[in-house]
Amino acid sequence: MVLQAEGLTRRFGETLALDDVALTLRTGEVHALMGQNGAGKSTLIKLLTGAERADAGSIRIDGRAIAPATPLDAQREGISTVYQEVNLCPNLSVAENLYAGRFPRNRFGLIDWPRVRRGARELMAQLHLDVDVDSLLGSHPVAVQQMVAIARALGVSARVLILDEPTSSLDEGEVRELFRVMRQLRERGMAILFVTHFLDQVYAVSDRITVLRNGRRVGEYTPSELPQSALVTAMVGREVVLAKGHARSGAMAEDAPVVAEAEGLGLRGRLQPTDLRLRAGEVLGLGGLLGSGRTELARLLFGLDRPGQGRLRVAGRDAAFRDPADAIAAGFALCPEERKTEGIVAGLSVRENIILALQARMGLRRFLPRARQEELARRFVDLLGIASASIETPVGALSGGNQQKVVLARWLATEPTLLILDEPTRGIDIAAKQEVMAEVERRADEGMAVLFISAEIEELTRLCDRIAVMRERAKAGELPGGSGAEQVLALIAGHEAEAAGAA
Amino acid sequence: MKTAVTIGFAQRMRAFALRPLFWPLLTLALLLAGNGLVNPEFLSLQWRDGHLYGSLVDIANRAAPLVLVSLGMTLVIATRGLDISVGAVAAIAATIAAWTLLRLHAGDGDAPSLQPLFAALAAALAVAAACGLWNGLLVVKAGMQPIIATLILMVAGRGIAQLIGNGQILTVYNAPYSYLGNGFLLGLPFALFVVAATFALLHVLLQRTALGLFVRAMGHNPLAAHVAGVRTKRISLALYTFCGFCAGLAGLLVSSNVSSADANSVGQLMELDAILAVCLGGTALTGGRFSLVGSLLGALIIQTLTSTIYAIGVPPQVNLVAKALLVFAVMLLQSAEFRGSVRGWMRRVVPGGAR
Amino acid sequence: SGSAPDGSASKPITVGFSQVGAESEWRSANTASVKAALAPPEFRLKFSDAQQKQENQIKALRSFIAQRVDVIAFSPVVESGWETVLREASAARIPVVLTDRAVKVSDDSLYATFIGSDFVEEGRKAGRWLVEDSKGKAGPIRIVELQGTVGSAPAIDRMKGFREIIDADKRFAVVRSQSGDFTRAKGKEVMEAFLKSQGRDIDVLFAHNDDMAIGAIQAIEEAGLKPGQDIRIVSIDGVRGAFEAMKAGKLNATIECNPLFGEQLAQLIRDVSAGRPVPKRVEVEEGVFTADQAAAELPKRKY
Amino acid sequence: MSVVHPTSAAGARDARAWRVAERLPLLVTATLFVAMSAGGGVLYDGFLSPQVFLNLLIDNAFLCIVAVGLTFVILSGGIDLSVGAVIAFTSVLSATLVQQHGWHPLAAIPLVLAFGAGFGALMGTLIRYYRLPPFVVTLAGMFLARGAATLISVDSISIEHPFYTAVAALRIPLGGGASLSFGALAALAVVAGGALLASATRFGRTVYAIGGNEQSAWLMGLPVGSTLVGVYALSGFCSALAGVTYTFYMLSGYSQHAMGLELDAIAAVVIGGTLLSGGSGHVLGSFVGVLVLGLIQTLIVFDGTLSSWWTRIAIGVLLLAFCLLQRLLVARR
Ligand SMILES: Nc1ncnc2c1ncn2[C@@H]1O[C@H](COP(=O)(O)OP(=O)(O)OP(=O)(O)O)[C@@H](O)[C@H]1O
Ligand SMILES: Nc1ncnc2c1ncn2[C@@H]1O[C@H](COP(=O)(O)OP(=O)(O)OP(=O)(O)O)[C@@H](O)[C@H]1O
Ligand SMILES: [Mg+2]
Ligand SMILES: [Mg+2]
Repeated sequence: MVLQAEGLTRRFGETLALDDVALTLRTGEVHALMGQNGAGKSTLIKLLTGAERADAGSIRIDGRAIAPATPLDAQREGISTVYQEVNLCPNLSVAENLYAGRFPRNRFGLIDWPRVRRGARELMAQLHLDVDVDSLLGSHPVAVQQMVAIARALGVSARVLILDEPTSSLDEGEVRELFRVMRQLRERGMAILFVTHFLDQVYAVSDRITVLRNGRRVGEYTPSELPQSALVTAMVGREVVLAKGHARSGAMAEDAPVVAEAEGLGLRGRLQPTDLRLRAGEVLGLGGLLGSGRTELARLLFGLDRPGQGRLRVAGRDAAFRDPADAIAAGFALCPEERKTEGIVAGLSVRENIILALQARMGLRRFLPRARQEELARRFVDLLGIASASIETPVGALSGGNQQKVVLARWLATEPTLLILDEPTRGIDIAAKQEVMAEVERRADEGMAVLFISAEIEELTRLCDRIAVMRERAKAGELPGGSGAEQVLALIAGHEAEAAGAA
Repeated sequence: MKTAVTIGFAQRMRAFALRPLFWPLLTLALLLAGNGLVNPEFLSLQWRDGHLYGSLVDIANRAAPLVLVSLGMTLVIATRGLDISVGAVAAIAATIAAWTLLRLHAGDGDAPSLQPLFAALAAALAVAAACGLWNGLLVVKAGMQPIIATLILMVAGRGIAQLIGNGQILTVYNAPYSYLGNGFLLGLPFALFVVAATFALLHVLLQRTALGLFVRAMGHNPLAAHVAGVRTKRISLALYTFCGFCAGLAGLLVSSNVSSADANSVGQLMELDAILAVCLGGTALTGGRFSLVGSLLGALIIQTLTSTIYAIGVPPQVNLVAKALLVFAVMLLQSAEFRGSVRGWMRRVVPGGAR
Repeated sequence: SGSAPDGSASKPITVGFSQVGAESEWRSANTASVKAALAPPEFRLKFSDAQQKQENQIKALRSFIAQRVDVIAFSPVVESGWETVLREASAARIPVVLTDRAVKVSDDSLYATFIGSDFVEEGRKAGRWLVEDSKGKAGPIRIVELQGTVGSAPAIDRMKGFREIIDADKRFAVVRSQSGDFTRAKGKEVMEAFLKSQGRDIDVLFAHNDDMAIGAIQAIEEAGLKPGQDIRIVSIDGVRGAFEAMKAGKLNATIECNPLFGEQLAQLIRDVSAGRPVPKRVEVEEGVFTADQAAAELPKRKY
Repeated sequence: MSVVHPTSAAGARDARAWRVAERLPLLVTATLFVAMSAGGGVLYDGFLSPQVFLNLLIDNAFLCIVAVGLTFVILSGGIDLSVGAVIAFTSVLSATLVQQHGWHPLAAIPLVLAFGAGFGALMGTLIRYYRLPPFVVTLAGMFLARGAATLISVDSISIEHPFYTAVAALRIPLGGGASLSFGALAALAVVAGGALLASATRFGRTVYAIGGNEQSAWLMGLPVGSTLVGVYALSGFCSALAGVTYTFYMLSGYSQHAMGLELDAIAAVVIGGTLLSGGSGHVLGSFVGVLVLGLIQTLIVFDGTLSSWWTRIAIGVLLLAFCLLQRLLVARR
């Protein structure tokens, strides 16, 4: 036993985030911490690592009681952590982020930069990540930042490694690398605590599972004694039917009106000229690897970047969006990929965050009456199951998954004609994910066009009427609804023939 | 200028929402009470020549220009901006008004007509607003950092004002003009009505339109607000323009009060005082969180401080030290962390406190 | 003044003049007078404004030295701190003429001559006027003082000179003294506070410059008192506004501090650059004006 | 708004482009400085003499030193408005100690330096541990330092100690009649030291990290508290050192010295490419920023025809032209 926590309790105002929770980590195990959004996973981790102070409870390492008051204290005790939101410094280089706080020094007492670079490259290579270690961290997409955060935690020779939703932004390849490294570390006797909302990942890598529900510990299990459905029941507290992949038909979309059409839309260095047609009532999936250009396409459609070439036609007419407000006025909505920087406004309440885009579309003068705002907010809080003390709670106080739901709610509330979702289910628990999918489908059935970007192939094949695949910043091809995951994967990997053949 | 919000985010936000103005109010009350103790006359109000007369009236009247500027500044700061040119803009507005009045020979007339006055006010305020717009353009369109963008006008503005006045103090004896800063309406200084009107205008704007929401969204996370479709650039431009307008109004009040426009002294160091007022009122310089009433209180606190120093008769060498100590005291009083540690010390010192 | 320059056909005398700033009307008048006197073709004036900062003046002087001007003239912001740069000037053999205010240096030969006024003397004059004017009045005579900007040379010296005279007479007592920053607005504000805290127990106001006096006059009127009668007022500078106030009977006296010494300065510069001996100190003509002279004097005021 | 951080400008994602972009402001600033000097050389005789440029250094030595300390504060996301006042206080304190209490300068100087650092550390403590806004704390610090200077002496105090006069008169010849002062050397040393401190020490990198995101830095286990206090202490120390240099420069202690210097220093730092929101910038940039401000002044003095108000307007216009060009070139890439 390396780490043993007992009776951990933490209250935030009226929310009892953790209530008398115990956790045991043994040497050489991967321990999954499971629970719904807002169950208290991140809070537990913060207490263990000194990022928050516990109201009650004790933590022992090797039987010795510790009381970390800052993350630095926890690091000194051999606990290395990756927090849920990427918590690195965007303005520093990748190498610096990897070594900040433990820079090797040369004989003049100055930072030994060559050694830092060398070490950084090695760490990156360990994760099979091809990144220029001198580049600024902030210039990379979240996925890469997440990998860097993981690499930083790995670089510390710690006894306990804690990973809070490390895989939320990663695609399959990266996840595989991460798991490989985690297994290696386990062999070396490290204890790893790991949070995820992907059930298959839990079963792929973990030795033991602790389940939290509403801030309380439900129990500790081994994967073999707890099949998926039982795990879900433990987390949710009631039986939930996991939807099977019922693919949408895609038939009705053929003659539906075209909501938006991109013709050779592109931007030098970011996206090759791309054609895309979005129809009312159709869910168009967009697949591809990290950095394949999906986000860039979405940004160009939404006026967040100005296209260098090509044009965009909205309802048959040429449109040139100068900023998102124009796109919103044309009935577009974009739920962005980067939740922390482009999504939530942490200081505003849940209500204000939800109505923000709608209000922006209505303009300054037509101010939504307070009653209407509250009604909207309540509706979406119920619809998406946002766990929040009240609709007046600042969004910064919500758990990560619930923040994501708020951003989603903001865009659903605008009732757009075209909804672009860039990795909308990141960090959302399985039960909520189903709700989100169902809502998107419902909207599509009512005639909304949807562009759905996701790293999860399964999600794509289940939800979409049509799937476009991006590769190396260009559109590689399109697949009709009902295509299987293998076809999508083949197209992503660049085997057009296989993809077509299978269809 | 960042605070690590790690502990009890919700708790703090709620506590703040419950009584955000408690500490500034307490500070002001303490200051006034302290003055009253030292000099009972201080709090007394008399009815003299058809208007209220007393130190409190003076403080309110003297604070008026600062309040105006602080109001404009609050919104600019709330959107992560800054305007250090307010003093210079006040000087420009003052000289333009005086210059126009002198041009229209409105100074000597026995039966002053109001036309020249309106022309002068319109010219001055238009130019002041244009100055604000200029600042806004530099920040929003040219992408310069606010402090540098407005530093340019801060440096050049006084030069422009002096150029207009040819380096002279422009003296205007125009009765309607001096009414602005000296007159009384319903027994109260007219300047207070100017402030009240501005405040009411802003209040209505913030309550009845989405401006408040947008401003806070922009302040907390400009990029997210932009993505959400808030027209951040337009709003920033408008806020800088309004800040310039407020500075202009302040300049008019100051110059009308002494019936002259001194390009050198109007609004001297006003930028620092205004930012200080905004801070004292609980508005975060990092943007997002703001309070108009807070800024109003902040400005009143600063003016009360100044008046206190004059009233208790300390030698002028001590002015700055006194001001510094009072500002420290005020800020510490408002710091929850400091109150926490004071409680800690008390417990240790007072026997039987905790144990 | 106006004597024919010798060798007027030869090339102009390049003069570097560093002015303190443009912080008051007095200063602007001074600048105008200097500029008018040091005009082409006889002179080539390099004018520099220091915006009230000594370091800017030093920079300007260094730059004049680098440009090898013929004569340097400047109005020092303060008395001390000039040693180094004046040594550099003297090493470059550029004569220096001080205007308006003197400097403290270990070696007087670092500057050629000084022309200007004596702030301490101005304070004394104000004091003497008050003593004169208070003849036969019983004590105590309560004085309030509006000082200039804290730490500025005129404020320190005028206060010093005034106190020197006043302290000799037991009837006088300075009951309040506060800085009004040399401006009308502050003068008014501080006077307001004085009136509130002293009530009517103020007999005399001494202001370090006319602007503060003008501001204070407004405050006195607003308090329902008669400036010039209920409270006697003496100030320094002698700007136009002060004469207007005296004419209206609201100000009792002003001590002139004459900024119009441009011609005198020009003559000194001619002499210095021609190597003629000059007196080490040249006083500017200044007077004391009282309310009864105001009406006659007003039309003659240039600033 | 203008200061949207690189992270958020998700459009520009090419790492290499960013690396250039990060250094570009400094390059552009330096280039514009050279261009401006060339312009001066064309317009005015004698402008391009070496001594004119050395004078930039001599006359702005104290500003350089202050700007270096301030750069760290601004990089950490804070601000220090007390720098000018600390210079004044230092000058008055050393002048009184030396002139009126007969201290030897070599005893007085370490004392005032310690004083400056302590004062900074105190402000840093208030900012960090009581969570007071840096703007207000250092503004009050400015009042306090200047007020204390005034309390010690309203009058300006000349320093006649032979040590001071000797150091003040000291000129290090560089050949061709050009020379540098002691203060200028000190400034160069501080700039070099500051650049090294910022780029190659744990302290320096922690400052950048805090400026990038204070909470992240804290979660990464960096010593945020002590570093922030250290940053303000450093700035206080630099201000005091600048005060010492200033005292050598002026040979006097005066409470009104270095009035409004804080704005010049902030302007220099920001012109040098440091983001006021923290996390990005260079010490060398601030150095160039100081030189640019000095150059603007020199240009105006060389012109010598501007009236007082036109001087102000000209400073504004030159500043505007400079900053606009800078923005234009940096934005173009
Ligand atoms: N700083 C805070 N202030 C107030 N409430 C908080 C704070 N942090 C967390 N909470 C509340 O505590 C509860 C638990 O949050 P936590 O972040 O631990 O959930 P989680 O299990 O990590 O969820 P997710 O899967 O969405 O990340 C939530 O209800 C949240 O609103
Ligand atoms: N593995 C990687 N290594 C380095 N850079 C990467 C990697 N993956 C992505 N990138 C960066 O991502 C950028 C492409 O971004 P874009 O967001 O358009 O693609 P995407 O398909 O949406 O990817 P994502 O899945 O991250 O959203 C490239 O500029 C590249 O710098
Ligand atoms: Mg979490
Ligand atoms: Mg993406």
